[in-house]
Amino acid sequence: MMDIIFNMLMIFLVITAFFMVFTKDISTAVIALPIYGAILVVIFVILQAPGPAIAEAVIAAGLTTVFFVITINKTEY
Amino acid sequence: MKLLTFILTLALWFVFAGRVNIEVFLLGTIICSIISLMLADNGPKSVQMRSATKDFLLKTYYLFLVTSAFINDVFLSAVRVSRHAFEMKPSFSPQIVKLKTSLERKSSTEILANFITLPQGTLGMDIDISNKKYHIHWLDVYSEDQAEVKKAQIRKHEKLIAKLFD
Amino acid sequence: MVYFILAIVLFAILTFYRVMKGPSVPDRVAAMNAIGVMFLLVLVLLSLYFDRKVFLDVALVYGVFLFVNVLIMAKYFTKPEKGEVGD
Amino acid sequence: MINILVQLFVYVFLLTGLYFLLSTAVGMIRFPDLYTRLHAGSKCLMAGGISVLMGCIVMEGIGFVSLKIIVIIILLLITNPVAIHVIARLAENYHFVPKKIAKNELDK
Repeated sequence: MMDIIFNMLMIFLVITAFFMVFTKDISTAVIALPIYGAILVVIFVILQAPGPAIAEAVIAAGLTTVFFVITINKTEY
Repeated sequence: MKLLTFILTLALWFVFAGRVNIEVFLLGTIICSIISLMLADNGPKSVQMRSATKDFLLKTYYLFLVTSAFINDVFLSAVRVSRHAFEMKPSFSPQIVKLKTSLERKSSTEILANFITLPQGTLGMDIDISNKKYHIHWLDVYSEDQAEVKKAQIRKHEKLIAKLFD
Repeated sequence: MVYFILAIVLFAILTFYRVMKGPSVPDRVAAMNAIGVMFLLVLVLLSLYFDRKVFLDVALVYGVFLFVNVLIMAKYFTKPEKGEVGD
Repeated sequence: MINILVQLFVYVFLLTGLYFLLSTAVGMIRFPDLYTRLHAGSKCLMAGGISVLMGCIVMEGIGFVSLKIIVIIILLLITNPVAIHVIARLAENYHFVPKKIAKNELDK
């Protein structure tokens, strides 16, 4: 039963990644980035790895998005 | 005031650690004493604490009453919104209303904004802190009398908060 | 318990439609907040399913950083006027 | 006997939580306006989250795990209204006018 959840999360991950690449607006792509991080956190938890999960939650879902948003605001978009 | 902050942060430290040991207690004492010494200077401005123990017990009773009313109203309003979600044609009549409060402190007006956003089909749009006015987006107001009834519900929460924080 | 986790993941995929087709930026930010809270609930349920206490810390850290994300996005996604650089 | 009763309480809490989360997802798709979507995103989401976490507390019993879940509930109750309010403030920068307003009192 856990395999079905795992495969569904993998499909969701691929959908999010392709949506981030092929969209037109930059701000939309940045908004989709924390969702990508959240799916990776759940996948790491299912694979029984708490250390990479905390690192992923802090770095990819937290700090990288903040830096991207501030950088986009500094330039013209 | 400093002692209360110290006890609260030490309890939070024990919850985060997940077990009770001598080592956890020693490390927690050092860190929580530093935090309480730094933060306790700004504390009495935001929350006014009087030293009488009877008043303290009364305030904890009001705190329990406020949180219970909060959770109850969240469920009641969630049922009302979710009924709109499953209709065949969603039918609202939204409206924007101005409301003026009589609370004095800055922190208590912000807590009332939390109370407006979650319960009973309302959503706070904008606060004017200097004039103490809210712009509120109501979900379903069909007539003028219904708006008065719903304003009376907000007044009830306002009295509770005024007893707690003013 | 596994069926509940499956259902919450399905609801998250349904909410992702609003991120793909939101007309404006605040719609997308609101949908992102909803998806984040749903994955936080999934993390708590998984922690009880595997019976390991370490995974609750992951849920708590993720909740704090989700709030920081929404605050930063709401502060810096303003349209700059002509001749005015934000911040 | 008590075991069966606890199990039944857990299922009741989790099923009500699933109902509110489903109404969140449907409301996010079907509602026509930004502010009504924010209604779906604040109230139904908070009710669903609180009931799912209460089911977790009833299932786990008294201990450090349930204390941590109580800390998560308090964090959600404080941070989610602030987030929704901040998003409603963000919509003013885009000069966003609500679509179906019966009688607008801002003009007075």
